[in-house]
Amino acid sequence: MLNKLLIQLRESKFKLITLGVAFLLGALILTLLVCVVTHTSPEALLDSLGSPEILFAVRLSLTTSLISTVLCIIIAIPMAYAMARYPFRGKSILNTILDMPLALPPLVAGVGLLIVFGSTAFGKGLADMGIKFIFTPAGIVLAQFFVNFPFMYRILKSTFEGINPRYEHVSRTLGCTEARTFWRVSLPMAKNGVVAGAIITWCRGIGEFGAALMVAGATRMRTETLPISIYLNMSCGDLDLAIAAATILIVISVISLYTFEKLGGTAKLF
Amino acid sequence: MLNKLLIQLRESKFKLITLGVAFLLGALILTLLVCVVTHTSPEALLDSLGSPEILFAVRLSLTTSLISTVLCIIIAIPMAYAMARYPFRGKSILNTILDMPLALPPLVAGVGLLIVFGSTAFGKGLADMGIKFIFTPAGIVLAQFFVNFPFMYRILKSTFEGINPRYEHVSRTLGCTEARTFWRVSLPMAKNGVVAGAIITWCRGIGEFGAALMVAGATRMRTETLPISIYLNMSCGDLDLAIAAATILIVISVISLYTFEKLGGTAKLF
Amino acid sequence: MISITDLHINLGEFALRGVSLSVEDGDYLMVLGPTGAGKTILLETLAGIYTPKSGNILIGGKSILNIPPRKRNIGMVYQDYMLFPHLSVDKNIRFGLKANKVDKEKADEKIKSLVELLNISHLMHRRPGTLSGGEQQRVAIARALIVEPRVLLLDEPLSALDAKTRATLREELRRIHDITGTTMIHVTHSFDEAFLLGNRMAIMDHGEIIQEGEISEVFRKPNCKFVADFVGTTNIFYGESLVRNGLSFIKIDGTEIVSGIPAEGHVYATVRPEAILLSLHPIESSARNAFKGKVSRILDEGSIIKVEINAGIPMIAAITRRSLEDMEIFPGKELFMTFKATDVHVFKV
Amino acid sequence: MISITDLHINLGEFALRGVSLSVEDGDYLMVLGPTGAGKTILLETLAGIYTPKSGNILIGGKSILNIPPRKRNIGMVYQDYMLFPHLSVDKNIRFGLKANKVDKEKADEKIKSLVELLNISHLMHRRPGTLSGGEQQRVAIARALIVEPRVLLLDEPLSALDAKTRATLREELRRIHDITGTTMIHVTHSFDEAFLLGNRMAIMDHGEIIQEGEISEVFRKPNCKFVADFVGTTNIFYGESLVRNGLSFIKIDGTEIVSGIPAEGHVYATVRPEAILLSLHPIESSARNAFKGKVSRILDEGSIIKVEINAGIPMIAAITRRSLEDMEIFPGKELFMTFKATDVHVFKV
Repeated sequence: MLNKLLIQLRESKFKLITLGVAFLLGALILTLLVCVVTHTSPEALLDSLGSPEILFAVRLSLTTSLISTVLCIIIAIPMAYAMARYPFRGKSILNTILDMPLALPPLVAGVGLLIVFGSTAFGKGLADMGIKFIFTPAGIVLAQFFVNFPFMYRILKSTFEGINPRYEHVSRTLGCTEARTFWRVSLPMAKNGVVAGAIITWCRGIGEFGAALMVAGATRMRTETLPISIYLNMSCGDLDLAIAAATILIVISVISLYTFEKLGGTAKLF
Repeated sequence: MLNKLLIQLRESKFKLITLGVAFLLGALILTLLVCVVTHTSPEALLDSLGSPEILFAVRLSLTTSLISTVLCIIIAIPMAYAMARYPFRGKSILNTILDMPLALPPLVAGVGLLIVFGSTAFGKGLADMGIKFIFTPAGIVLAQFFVNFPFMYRILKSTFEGINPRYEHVSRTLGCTEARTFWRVSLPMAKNGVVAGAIITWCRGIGEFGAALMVAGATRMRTETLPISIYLNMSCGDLDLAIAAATILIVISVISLYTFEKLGGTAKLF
Repeated sequence: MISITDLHINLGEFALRGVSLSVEDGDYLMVLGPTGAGKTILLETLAGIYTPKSGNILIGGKSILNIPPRKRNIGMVYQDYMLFPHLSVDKNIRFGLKANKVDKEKADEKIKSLVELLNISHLMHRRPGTLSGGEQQRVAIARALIVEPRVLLLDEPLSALDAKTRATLREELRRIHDITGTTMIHVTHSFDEAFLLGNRMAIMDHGEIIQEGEISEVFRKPNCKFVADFVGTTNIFYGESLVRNGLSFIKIDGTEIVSGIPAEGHVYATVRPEAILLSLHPIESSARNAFKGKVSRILDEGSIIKVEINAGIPMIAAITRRSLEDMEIFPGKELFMTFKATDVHVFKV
Repeated sequence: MISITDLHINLGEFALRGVSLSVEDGDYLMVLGPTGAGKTILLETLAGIYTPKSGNILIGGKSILNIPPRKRNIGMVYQDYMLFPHLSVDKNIRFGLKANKVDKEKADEKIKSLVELLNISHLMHRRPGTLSGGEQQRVAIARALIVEPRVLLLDEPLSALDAKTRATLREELRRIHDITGTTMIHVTHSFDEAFLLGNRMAIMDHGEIIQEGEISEVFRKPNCKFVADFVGTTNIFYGESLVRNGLSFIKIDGTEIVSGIPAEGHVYATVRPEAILLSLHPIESSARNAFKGKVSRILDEGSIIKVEINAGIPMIAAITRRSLEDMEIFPGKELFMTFKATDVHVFKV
């Protein structure tokens, strides 16, 4: 019996080592999350969570991230469908361009948005019409949209690519136009992809920092989302408030990730 | 002839609209990149690129991102293999934990690392041994590693999952141990995944901002990577230097993305 | 009548290269060919999914090239059913009627009689994913038939099914064709299926139609080595032919085979293994070809046995297991082979 | 000798439920069964990939359960070849020798003779991806054989190949077995393959061995309806049997069939379609079963024709196309059927 165990152990040394690494890293991540949440006393945490600043940040984060997610869905669905279905000249170049925001550091994207909407004639024209992005909450939405739509787009593209075009062929031989086919066949079949993409986009939107910092700045109680609140409060040393904002973001991340995995969400990103 | 064209146009209205959205967004992204690169005069850009500050930032960014990428590879390979191959109790929980850093805003991850390595007994012990992460370049490596290893891990996991375990079964019936099978069969077959993952990890590492800002701070000529340099120079209004750093990051992103897509890199991330 | 003339289209991997074909109303045309021959793309071009580079498709004398798929009134059934997974069976079948704005009462009536014909009335409230392969294919056929298409295109409709279901559905298709009289174009890679269902047959390879005609005609008279190989003749001989009195005398390695088809010079001669009669003693008959030979190999294919006999050249005869046992055939045994000159088909190299 | 006793293992989708089996040295055992029967998992448990929950595997009287795969000396060949794509053919075949630290000179010698046996000497410097399916499978077989395994496990090795290559490789496997004498366990879902290759056969379903024995014995005497269906008997009748003089007289809907196997009560009787002789006139013979009936259906399966004849109960006889034409059989024609009592197999319900 002992002999058998020893043999098995020797044979599975490799398994133990590789699994060990996984467990070790899992422990590190878990420790980190617990450390953040328990860094202040529960009373201080509750106090901070109820403070007007954190309440403002929660409200602003939820509003901006919801708007930017809806925008991402509206823009990404037709884009993803077109890129998944139609062949055309220059497609691979367009594809690489559309993937760019994924590879671009958010800070650089923020600088770009600041320049385009702040100092070009186009941006100034928009501002004159009352559509101002620079140092406004609208700028946060813009930053979240620009940095996160590639996630929505890629998830949807792979979803549409996973739907056999023959479903659409059948629909079209049965009397539907392409548009009707899209609404009655392709989109309903892509439902899971849309939901999964929306969760990811929203979760990333709510945590967006670099691009939003450049476009909308960090103004207390004006463009103060949860990440900006962490940044501001860490800078001025008000750790309790920073921890409160971080705790909320951790809870949101855990819930989003869990929901996403429950939905069986797997989507090719790269 | 005209009639034929009109019919085709009516039939493909849907195609035109959806493709139009894709092209419009492609144009926006391209404009943004061009705006950043051409914002200053070529002479000013060249001057800034040659400045000691930018040279320091380039050197620091390259060093830290290379080290963190190597760390990611070393840690992610055994982890990914174990999670792709072995069934065990609690696997799905561990899996969700290992995915956490992907859903966590980098800023929150940064705060967590700051707390774990700055104010726990474990972190203080390390510091006493001379291993200091807080406000040091080593902190940048730590931040990059923590935020980006899930990318490496996920790409590798899907790569290993894509390799039929029967290759390994055959190898084992031919006289190889599990470890030897891994080195002689699984890893060589996963080569493309490792390269693709390394590119993504490196590209994201070089652009990492939020987590590095929290752990290593933004100290000119000390923890000043390219993103930190953009942040510092935007804050103090030295636009030329910020643009120079942003231009370098854009060039790096474009090259990485292009290489990745040339390698046929597609890896499930979510 | 559908008439396709000189159709060219290139989709990279698959292509059509000058396909011409005509199908009479009520025909059951089988399209055969190996993978990659361009069979599916032919159907999809007919349905209007792809626009050909050149060539024309006429139905009833009018070109349909500028008509979008939804107005062509051509039904499509795929190998993998392609039932909409988010809709119930009922809604799948109703799909075409809704798109064509047929009013509900009339729709209900049409559906009722069609689902009864196809024996799927009990499945109407199920989701496609919960059905067996055979059931799914019935639903797919119903969905295509409900809009009363002029032509029904079937793309390997039986390939994904097990042997038993395949046989049942094959009979079903024949019955549907008999009852509705719908023109059918049915793609398959199975020669047996073609033989059992169609009245005409077209053989495709590399995007071209290699041979077209009555099924039995193609079966008996393949016009080239590819078709002969494809329809399963395993006795293919290469030789030199001389014509006398309207008969071909073909010299193959010293052996002479007689064929009823006159062709001079270098030819291929084919004899289907089932056409060769085996006997223990010489047979007196009108058959022109009679050989004596020794059994060199017995290929047991389960229910049918192929016996290879060396009579100067190796010939293969197909017999039943029963005959094998009755005649006590074993390797080395001497046997007589007899086959008619009309069973020997000849084509020029 | 390999002896498997009461093997249990559960991998969720697939499982073994008390499998016992013994294989003599030099046997060629065919394992048949439908998809999901647990055939592959049986092989992989033998090879040591999975550890059984209970039961034992003995080779030469010693349990091998605690021996890791690399020391079991059992070779494995999969349907999809599983050649290492990053290694050349040469390095693939050399893989096992390197792992076992055989010195280069001896290795070269062994490889040389094996690749000549398998006709793959010209492929040695190619990458597996550039080879045809048949070539890849030869290489996979060489890779497994080079370490001289005690047992070679073949998991549907011919299923991914086209008919022609399949036939060639089948002969090749037979030859290898004859030459090397290696014990072979070959999983397949094709009855023909089993018949052509093996000397023994085991039929599996739902993780259990349903029947095991000499091939021809299983073929002629299926021990239950599942096996009978599986081996392809299409004449399966349900009736009531009475035994007189050692013969079973089975009443089936008013018709009586005689069988040489005594069994009383409710039984299934099976007759293979090829065992039924058709004739235009009654045949005088010792055959116990003779019926007159009308042709109700002709199922043309290409080279073989199945004729359904109603003689009170519908029976199916298999004949060649040639016979069909000679006898001018058409639906409605009256024919005589004759088959021996020993061709009727009977098993209890």
